This record gives sequence, structure tokens and C-alpha cells, in this order.
Amino acid sequence: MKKKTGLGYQIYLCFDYIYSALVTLWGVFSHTFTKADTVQYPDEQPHLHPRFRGRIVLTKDPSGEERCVACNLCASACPTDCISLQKTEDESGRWLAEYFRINFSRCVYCGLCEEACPTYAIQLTPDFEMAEYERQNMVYEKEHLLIDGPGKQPGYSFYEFSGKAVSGRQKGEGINEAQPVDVKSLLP
Amino acid sequence: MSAIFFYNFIFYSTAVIAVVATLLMITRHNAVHALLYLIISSLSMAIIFYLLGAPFAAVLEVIIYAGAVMILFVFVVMMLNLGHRSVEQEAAWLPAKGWIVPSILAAVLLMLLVAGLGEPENLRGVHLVGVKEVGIVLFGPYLLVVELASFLLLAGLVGAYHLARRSTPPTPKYGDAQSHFTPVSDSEADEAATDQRIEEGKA
Amino acid sequence: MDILWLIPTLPLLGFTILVLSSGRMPREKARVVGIGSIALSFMTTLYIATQYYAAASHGLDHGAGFTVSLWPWIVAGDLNLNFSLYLDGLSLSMLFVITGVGTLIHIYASGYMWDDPDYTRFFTYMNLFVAAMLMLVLADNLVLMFLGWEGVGLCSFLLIGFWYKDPENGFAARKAFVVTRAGDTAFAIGLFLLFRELGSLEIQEILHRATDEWEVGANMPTLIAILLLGGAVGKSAQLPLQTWLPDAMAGPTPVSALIHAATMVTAGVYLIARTHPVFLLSPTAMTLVASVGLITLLIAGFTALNQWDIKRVLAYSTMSQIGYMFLALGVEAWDSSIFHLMTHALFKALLFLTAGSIILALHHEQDIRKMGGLRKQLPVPFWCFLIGSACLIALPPTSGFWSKEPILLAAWEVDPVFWAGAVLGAFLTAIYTTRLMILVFFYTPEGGPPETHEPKGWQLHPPLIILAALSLVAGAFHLPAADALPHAHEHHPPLWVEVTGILLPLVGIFIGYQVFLKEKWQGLRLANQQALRDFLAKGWGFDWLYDALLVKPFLTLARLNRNDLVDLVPKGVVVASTQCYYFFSRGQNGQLRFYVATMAAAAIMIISLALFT
Amino acid sequence: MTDAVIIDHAFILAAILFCLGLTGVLVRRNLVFVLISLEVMLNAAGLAFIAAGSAWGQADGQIMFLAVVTLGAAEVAVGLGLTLLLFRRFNSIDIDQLNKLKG
Amino acid sequence: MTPVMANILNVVCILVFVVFGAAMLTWVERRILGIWQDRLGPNRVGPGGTLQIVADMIKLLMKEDWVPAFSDKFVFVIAPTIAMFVVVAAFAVIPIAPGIGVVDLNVGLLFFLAMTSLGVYAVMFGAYASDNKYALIGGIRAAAQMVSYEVFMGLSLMGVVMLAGTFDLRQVVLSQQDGWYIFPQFIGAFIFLIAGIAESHRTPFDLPEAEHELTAGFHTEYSGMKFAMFFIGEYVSVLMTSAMITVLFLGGWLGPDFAPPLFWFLLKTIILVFFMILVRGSLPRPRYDQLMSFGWKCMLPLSLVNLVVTGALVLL
Repeated sequence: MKKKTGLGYQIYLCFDYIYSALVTLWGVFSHTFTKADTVQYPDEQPHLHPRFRGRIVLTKDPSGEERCVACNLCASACPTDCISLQKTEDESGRWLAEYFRINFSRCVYCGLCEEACPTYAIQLTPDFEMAEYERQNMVYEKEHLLIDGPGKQPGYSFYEFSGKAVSGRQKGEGINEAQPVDVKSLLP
Repeated sequence: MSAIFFYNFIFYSTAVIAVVATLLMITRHNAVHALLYLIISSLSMAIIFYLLGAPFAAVLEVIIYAGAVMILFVFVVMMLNLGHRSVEQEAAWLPAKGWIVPSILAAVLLMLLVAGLGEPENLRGVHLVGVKEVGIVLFGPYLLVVELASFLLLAGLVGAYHLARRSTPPTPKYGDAQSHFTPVSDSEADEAATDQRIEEGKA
Repeated sequence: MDILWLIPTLPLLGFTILVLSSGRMPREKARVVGIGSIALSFMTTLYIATQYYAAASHGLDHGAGFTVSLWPWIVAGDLNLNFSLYLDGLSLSMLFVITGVGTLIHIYASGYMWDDPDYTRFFTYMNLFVAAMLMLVLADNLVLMFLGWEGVGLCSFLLIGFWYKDPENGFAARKAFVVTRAGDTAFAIGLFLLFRELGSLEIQEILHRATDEWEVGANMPTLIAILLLGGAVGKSAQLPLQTWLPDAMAGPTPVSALIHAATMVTAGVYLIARTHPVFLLSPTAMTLVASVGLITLLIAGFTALNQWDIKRVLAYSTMSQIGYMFLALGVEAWDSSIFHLMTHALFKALLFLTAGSIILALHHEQDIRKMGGLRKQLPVPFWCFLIGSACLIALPPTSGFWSKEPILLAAWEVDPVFWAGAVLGAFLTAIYTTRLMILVFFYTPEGGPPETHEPKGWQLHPPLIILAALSLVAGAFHLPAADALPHAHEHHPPLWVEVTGILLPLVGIFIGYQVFLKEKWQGLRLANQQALRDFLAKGWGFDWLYDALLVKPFLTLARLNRNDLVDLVPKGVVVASTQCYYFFSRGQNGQLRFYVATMAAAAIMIISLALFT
Repeated sequence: MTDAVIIDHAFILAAILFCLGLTGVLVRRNLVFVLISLEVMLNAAGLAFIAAGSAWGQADGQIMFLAVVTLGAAEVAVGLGLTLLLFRRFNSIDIDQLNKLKG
Repeated sequence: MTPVMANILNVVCILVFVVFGAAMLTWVERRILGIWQDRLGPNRVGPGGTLQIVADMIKLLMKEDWVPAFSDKFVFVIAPTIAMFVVVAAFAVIPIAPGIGVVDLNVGLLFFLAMTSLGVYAVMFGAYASDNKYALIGGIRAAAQMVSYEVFMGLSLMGVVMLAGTFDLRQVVLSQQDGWYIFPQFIGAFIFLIAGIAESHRTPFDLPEAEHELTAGFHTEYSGMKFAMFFIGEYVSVLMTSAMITVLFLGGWLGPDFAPPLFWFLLKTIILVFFMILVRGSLPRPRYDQLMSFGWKCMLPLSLVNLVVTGALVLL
């Protein structure tokens, strides 16, 4: 396109700039009459929704057992590599974390661990007040993380569906679970 | 404490400040410090102008000398970016014996000037000459001075622009009218400048 | 009359445009400017002429002119010169010649010079020349006339040396310049004398005062007339300052046609005609004028017989024809002289231009021995040259006859010796013209006629044809110049005088025919007498004479005078100033601080001087 | 109005400043300092004009001061342009080295 | 009370008012910007946050008075003082109300321009002394910008001078009895407003201290009270520009009789201050070359046209 030059066009541009500046000024000025969005935080707590991504917790299933099966998916999903854990088993055959450690001074509260978790064990909460005086205190161990409750997924228990024999419940006894195939039988 | 005394007090103290600042100015090694003293000198001159009944000149002294001319100096000193090197260099350039002859010359000239000042009784007191009077005379009988000044400034403007530009664009050939309007892109201009520098280096 | 000033201004404007374009103007545009300015000037001349005749028919005194004063030029003490133009019949006829013939020659030149790299420069000079020439003829005072006089001299110099890369052309140009300067000096001295004696430089006033104050035959008018004659002789290439004209043929042919045949060389005739009252006061001067013309026409006629360069033949014939004009002036046949000037301008321009066409067709070959038999190949130049030659020989009823015959008759009236010489000149003219015609067009040399090529451009032939037609019929024109000049006496010479004047040229043609075409009577052929031939070919040895008389002694004197004592004075000055320079330049050491300190010291000295003295 | 002495002393001040500026021009080798000292000299001249104008009660002094200011401004513009040019070309602004035009 | 005492009281009151007004302005600006950006702004210290300036001042005073080791210390220290000094000095000539005002100079307007033109030294010396490349670039930008905008700042005021026939600001105000000069001198007022914003290098003309490009421009190396002086200086110059527009174009203290003149002056000034804050809150920053070409190619011709037309009308 041919570049427009010439005095007339320049004057038009001047007026165009002034007009747009005035529109902007009026637009900002009209905000005098709108309400401020600021929340006076310490005095007045902000309303945080359940899905707010704050402090990370480890939940328990309705039976009061730990949900975490130490599958390491959360650790591998974590972009800042702030989660570390080690798997172990109890005598009933349940998998669980020997230790589970989150370094909150690295955590960016992205929520990818929550998405990766197959057992709804790891969850983010609307709590954000985590200030500490010492940096070391930002490292949370399993006992700091565990809460007594199912969190955002009440009533869900992984082992009810998992098909693994734990705590005296044999295979095929879980919810919606078929009996295991008897490989020695010829029946279909 | 009469008004006259107060007036004279201001006059002499500003005069002393002006002289001391100028003295410091010519002896500084750091160009920016020298400029700072020069500005102080100009400001005290402005006050003296005001005391001499020339408020317009006083304000002009500040606006033009202090406000524009000295800015140019500071600007150029910054662009030259002489830094600490220049301070040492200045120190090397100003040996003590280099001051003798100029000082004697200036002192003799000063004595002559003061001696030639004559008797003060011819002079009357300080008169106030306001802006209006200056304006009427300036745009009346002295209109030519205005024209001359404008020509001088125009010449200075053109000269300074021409001198300080970095490279000259290629001169168009006769009849090659198109080349007047073909914009030279920055990269081309830079290339031309580089070529020029290379040639200068060869020479 | 109010647009009279346009006539010289238009060519000057053309010159200005061309000179400001500094050679960058395309040929097509330069051509338009060059020709257009002259053509417009010619049209202005036509308009002025109608006005002049209208004014003349309204009871204005015949012979009275119009003065158009433009602006005061020189005001110094008693001298009060106006930049004013004067128009009467004489200048009007000159205007016709200059602008009319000039236009045709410019048109011709635009074709002739087309291949030249300095096309624009050529037209620049030509326009300047025309402007200067017009200024010369229109001038109301002698100083303005002198301005034009020198202007045409300058242009002649520039145009002779137009092809300056050849040193020969440069020498020719310099020779023309120096030789005419000799005449100009005489002219200038004449001017000073006129001013001293009469206290004015306005031509009309001078002429009135001259007739009022001086008696016929007094010394002062004789002296002045002879000095003016010196100027005229220089410009018009008459004896003894005729030597530059043949060499001036080094310039381009249109230049030869315009300057060295039609206009500039006739300036001397114009000058004498313009100042004729002064000449009338001095019978001696009149006799001298007539004698100069007569001798020149004879010498030039003999020389022309033995030239091999076509343009030199024409140049000598020009000298000879101007000799006729001088003769006419000397025998008080003023109007015949100017009439011959006009017709000569036409037919000589025609001859030169035709010669130019031939030269161009033969690739710049000017030697007539290498031409011959061109009648068939170049029909238009042939017929034009034929008509021009007829005019030159003054065969009735061409214009040459009508203008030359009255001169012969007037010469008879004054002195039969003049008549005899003039008739002999006419006889010679017939012979050398016939020779030229035959050698160029009829005689076929061994090996057949040379190769020719058709010149490019349409501009070459129309001017020739127009000039040929004009040359034929110009004898019928009523000349306005007659109004401005005293009427010649009615001549009633015996019949045999008139018949001889007509017959002798015919005899000359017959002799030329016999000698050069039929190759009989070879004893008459000058080429067979070795010594005479050389003598004639070199223009009667005038060049040698001047060289021996003037140039060599001067050079010897200069050589002797080279190391005399007087030189010690300027040399001493040189040495002293050089030493001073070395001394003072030591102070100019490039140290700003040193300069400032010097200035301060000087200020101290000046102030202390002011204070303590 | 006020004592006449002050005018006289203004002239003396102008003379002192002029001589100081002159000393600066003579002593300094750095082109920038030379220009600065020149400014002082011009300023002193301006002061003399103003003082004279004040003494006679005429505006002419201030007019001449205006002319001086204009002169100073033009001079500084060109002078500093030259300084930049010289610095670029010779990488030095020592006026003692800039003596190529010596005789 | 003797006149001398009255004068001293006047001076002290105005000085205190200006300095504290400017300091308050830091708080006011933040609050106002908060309102326009749907925030609250500082509101914790004191009632409504009014004591915020005290807190800021304490903070700045408590900071380490850091002078960089590589800097030119003499100039480094002097630069912020110049910044503060020139704007406060310029306030001396502003006629606030009848009887209030430091001095009535007969060249008051020119004095104002002179002081404004000195303001650039603070920036340049600060930039030079810091020996920091960002500071240097910012300083050179500031110098070019301020010198350019000064030209037509002065020119835009000459229309008013022509109409009023005096440089005395009090006379200028009094000559507006029949009508404010903003109506005949609308273009002049507009140019002066823009030039004033540019002179105090506030957004959108804050190229010398553009945070995104030059960290903080010429005061990158400054901290503590020296920084505060630059900072407060800027706010004083905002106040000063507003006060000058009030005096020159809006009739100064003139207004209906039901309120004292001081009220009218303050009201007009505060409205203008608010307007300048609004401009800061809304308009984006132009590019540097755009800024300069806008100044030289748009504002300068406009002010010259204004000058010529006004002159012609005055002569008629």
C-alpha cells in the first residue's frame, strides 16, 4: 500500500490521536464510579473457592486409610520437582509411601500433581497462608501433609475398586468387580 | 540596615561568588565540575543584571546561557564520554609553569582596563530598564539586530547540523531526480558509513 | 517601435538559456532555442519594418530615424550615455540581412552540425554573435556600437576556433583576433578623437556637429575618417588587414557563411555608411576608401584564381566583393554599396552553404582537386551553386548584376581608373567562379567522381533553395537603406561603358570554360607558372611581409629585452615578499593559544597607547 | 536611584571576568574548556553592556547584550559541532595538536 | 505584625504548604490511581492512609544513604538539590491569592521559565554522576526532551503575555477579570499542559525514567532522601504546572464571592492535578522518536501559529 503522506493526512492523524486520547481518558475516568475489587485481606478474608490452588494435602479414604499408593506419578508430573517419596507396603499388602515430602519453597501450586494422582490422594486446598521465618520449615513431611478426611472426594476409596487383595478382602469382592478368571476351568 | 546597604551587600557577595566560581572554573580538571562553576557564575551574573536594573537580561541570562547553552556543553561532554581518563589528561596538560605567561598577560590587561575606566562621576545611578522599553527599542530602531541575530542563529543551526551529522548520504547525480525521494534504509546508510570508515582507515 | 529592444534581446535570451544549460541540454531543445530566438527576432524585425514603413508613409521625414532610449548606461561627468537603439533605413536593411539570413543559416547549421559533440556550444556562440551584431547595427552611440563591434569580434574568435582541439584552428582564431584588434585600435582612437573634438558620442549628434563645425577638407575629419577606415578595414578584411579572413575558414561552414561572408565582415561597410558625413568632409579619405576597395578587389580576385580549397576561394571572393562595396562607398554610391552588401549577403551565404553541403557530402573534403563531376550526384547543391555563381559573376538578371552595375557606373563617374579596375575585377570574378564551378561540378577527374553520401536531416536543403530564390529576385527589392543615405547622382555614362561591364564577365566565363573544361590555352593557366602560382596562392605574400616587418622584429626585441636591469626591481620585490612571507609564516604556527596571546598582547598595546599618549 | 559606585564596580567585575576568561583560553588545551572560557569572556562583555545601559538608562545596552547572547549561542553550536567532529576524526580534542593549517 | 514578619510567614507557609502538599500528592496520586484502576491504594497508615507519607518519609530516612563508589560524589550529591531547588524557587513567583505569594516579580513569567529551564541540570548531573549506562541514556533523553519542550512551553505562554501585556503574573490574573484566557488561548493552554507534563517528565512523557527500558533512568543509582528529593521535586513540578495553568489560563484566584480567593485557587489547581493524574493513569508512553517529532513537528508549529494569530488579533 502506498504510504500516505501530506499535510492533510498528518493533521487528520493529529486529530485522530487526540480523539483516541480523549476516549481513553474518559474510559479511565468512568471507573471513578465503579467499586474497587480490592479485599482488605487480613481484616477481611477473601472468599476462596474449593478449587483454589493453595497448600497441598494428602487425603485419606473414608475408612481412614491413606489414599496415597506411592505411584510416583505426582513426582514425575511436578514441573519444579518439589515432591519426593518412597514406596513401601504394609503387612496387608497395601501400598503406601514410606515418606512423602513436598518442598513448598519450590512449589508453584500448578496443580499438575493433583491431576496426575490416580487415587485422589494429593489435593490442593484454598489455604495460602504459609509464611515461615525459616526456609527449612517450608519442607513438609508426610505427617504435615496428611489430613484426616477425604478432601474434595468424599466416599471414594481406591482399594474398593482396585481389584487388589488387601486387608482380608479377596479378589472379586470389590465393588462392581467380577470374579477372577479361573484359568484351570474350561468354562468361558 | 538600610536598603542601600542590603543592596550593596548582595551585589558584592554575588560579585565575589562570580569571580570565585570563574576562577574555580578555569582551574578544574573535570569538565563537568567546570561547567557547574560556570553555571554558578552565570547565575550570579543574572543576579547582578537584576541589581543593575535589567530584569529582562537577567532572565535571559538564565534561560539562554544557563538553560540552553550550558546544556549543550553538558550534552557534548557526555557524548564525548571522556571519563576519568580526561581528568588525568587535563592534569597533565596543565603544568604550573603554563600559567605564568597567561596570568601576567591577563593581569596587565586587567590593570589597563581598570585604569582606563576613568572617573566615576560621569556615570549616573542605576536605572531600571524594563522589558517593555527593551522590546520597543528592539523592534523599533534595532530591528536589523533582530534580523541579524536570526540569520546568525540560522547559520549556527545549519552549521552545527552539518558538522555533527555522522555520515553524508550519497549525493544525487544530475537529472537523477528519483534519488532525492528514494529513502535510504538504515542498513544501507550504515553500510555506507562502514565503507567510509574502511576507506578512512586505509588512507 | 516600442518592441525594438526585443530584436537584440531575443538572441541574447537564447544565448543565456543555452549558456546556463552548460551543455547538458538535449540537441533537440538546443536547436529549438537556437533557431527559435533568431526566428522570433526576424519576425520582430518584420513587424518593426511594417511600423517603420507606416510611419514613413505618414509624412515622417525620409531618412530620419527612431531613437528608442532604454536606460541610462554611463553617467560620468560630462559623458552621458544612454543605452539607446536607433532605427533608420540603414539599420533596418542590416536587420533584415542579419536576422533573415541568420535564421536560414541557423536552420542549415542545425542540420550541418548535428553530429558535432558541442552542438549546444555552437548555438550558444551563434546566438551571442547575432545579439552582438544586432547591437552593433542598432546602436545609437558609438560606444554601444563598439560594444557590439567587439562582441562580434569575440564571437568570430570563438567560432573560428570552434574545433579548438586542432592547433591550426586555434592559430587561425588568434590571427583573426589579433589582426582585427589592430583595426579596432584605430577605431577606438577615432572614437576618442571624436569625443574630444565634438564632446559627444551620439552618432546623430556627432554627424550634425561634424558638418556644422568642420569644413570640407580639414585635417581633423580626415584623420578621424582614416582612423574609422582603419577599423572598417580590419573588420572587413580589406588591404592591409585582409590576411585573417582566408584563415578564418577554419571555422564551421555555417560560421563562414554567417560571419565571414554575410554579416560581420560587412560591419566595416556599415560603419563607413553610418558615419558618411564625416567621410564626406574629407575627399582624401574618400579616395583612400575607394582605393583600398579597388586594390583589395584586384588582389583578392587574383588570389582566388589559384586557390584549391573551396572555402578559401569563396573567402577571397568575399574580400573582393567587399572591395566593391568599399569602392562604392569611396565613389559616394552609398545606396549601391548597401544594396550590394545585401545581395552579396544572400548569394555569398548561398555559396558558402552549398559549399558546406558539398563538403559534408564528401566527408569534410575541401580540396576542389578531389571533387569534380558532382553535377549528377548533388543536384540541389549544383543548381544552387550555379545560381550563386551567376549572382557572383553579376550576370543579368540576377541580383548581383543589379547591385554591381551601379557601382561600376558610379566609379566611371568619379574616375575611369576606378571603373577599369572594377571591370577587371569583374572579369577575374567570372574566371575564378567559372573555374570553381567547372572543377567542382563539370570536370571529371581520372577515376571518376568521388563517392558522396546523402546528408542526414531535412534542414540542409530548404535554406539553400530559399536563398537561391532570394538571390535571383533580390535585385527587385526597394532598399530602405536608400532613405537613410544621400542619393547617388544620376549616372549617364556612355553606352560602351555599360556594355563592357556586362560583356567582360561573359568573356571571363568563356575563357574559364576553354581553359578549365576544354583544357585549351593552357598558357593562360596560372598553375603552370611556378613562382607566380606560389605567390598568388600565398595571398601575394602579405603573411610573409607582416611576419618579416612586424612579428619577427617584435620577437627579437622581446628576446633582447628579456634580461635587462628593469627586471631587477620586480624581482627584488618578489624576493623581499618571499622573505617576509617566510618570516611571518613562522608566526602562523597553528597554535590557537599563541594566536590568542598575540591578540591579547596587541590589545594591551593598543589600550596602553590610547591611555598613555 | 542607588549609589553610582556600583556601576563602576560592575565594570571592574566585567574586566575581571574577561581577564579570567582570557586566562582560561590561554591556558587550557582542551577544546571544551577553551569554549567554556570564551563563554565567560562573552558574558563579561555582556555585563559591561548591561552596566553601561543601566548607567545611561537606555535600552541599547540590553539590546547589545541580546546580540552577544545570540552570538554566544551560535558560536557554541558550531564550536561544539566542530568539537564532536574533531573528536571523532582525531580521537583528541587537544587544540595544540590541531595545527594542520600552520603556515 | 510587621510587614517583614508577614513576608517571612508568607514564605514559610508557602514553602511548607508546597513541600508537604507535594508529599501528600504522592499519597493522593496513589489513592486516585487506585480509584481509577478499581483498587484502594494506600489506606492503612492513619485515617484513610493519610499518614502514608510519614511512613514513606521514615522509610526513606532510615535507608542507607548510599553513594556509589564509582560516582562523581560532588555532583552526585548536588543533583537532587538542584531538582528540588528550582521547582520550589519557581513557586516563589506564583500569586496564590491577594496578599499570598512570595514575591511579585515584574518578569515573573520569565522567571518561571528560567527556573524550569534550570531543572534539566538536576537530571543531567544526576545521570552523569551516577556513572551508569541507564542513567546516562536517561539523562541524555531527559536533556533533549526538556530542552525541546521548553522552547514551545515558552512560546505557548507568549499569547497570554500579549493579551495581558505584562510578564507580571499578578497582573495576568487581574487582567482575566473579564474572561479566562483559556477561551482565547485554548491552543496555548493545551500546549502548555503537554509541555508541563513533559517538563516534569511524568507519564506519558516519562521517557527519561522509563522503567521498562532504563530501570529508573537518571535516578537509577539514587536511594534514600536523595531519591526522595527527585521524587518530591517531580510532584512539586506537577503542582507548579497546575498552579501556572490556573494562574495563566483559569483566572487564578478569581471566582464567585461566596468563597475566599484561596479556595478558588486551590480548587482549580487540585482539579488540574487530578487531571494530570488521570492522564498518567490512562495514556500509554510514546516511543522516544515519536515524542521528539511530536514536539518539534506538531507542537512547535502549533504554538507558532497560535503566537502569530494572537499577535494579529491583538494588533487588530
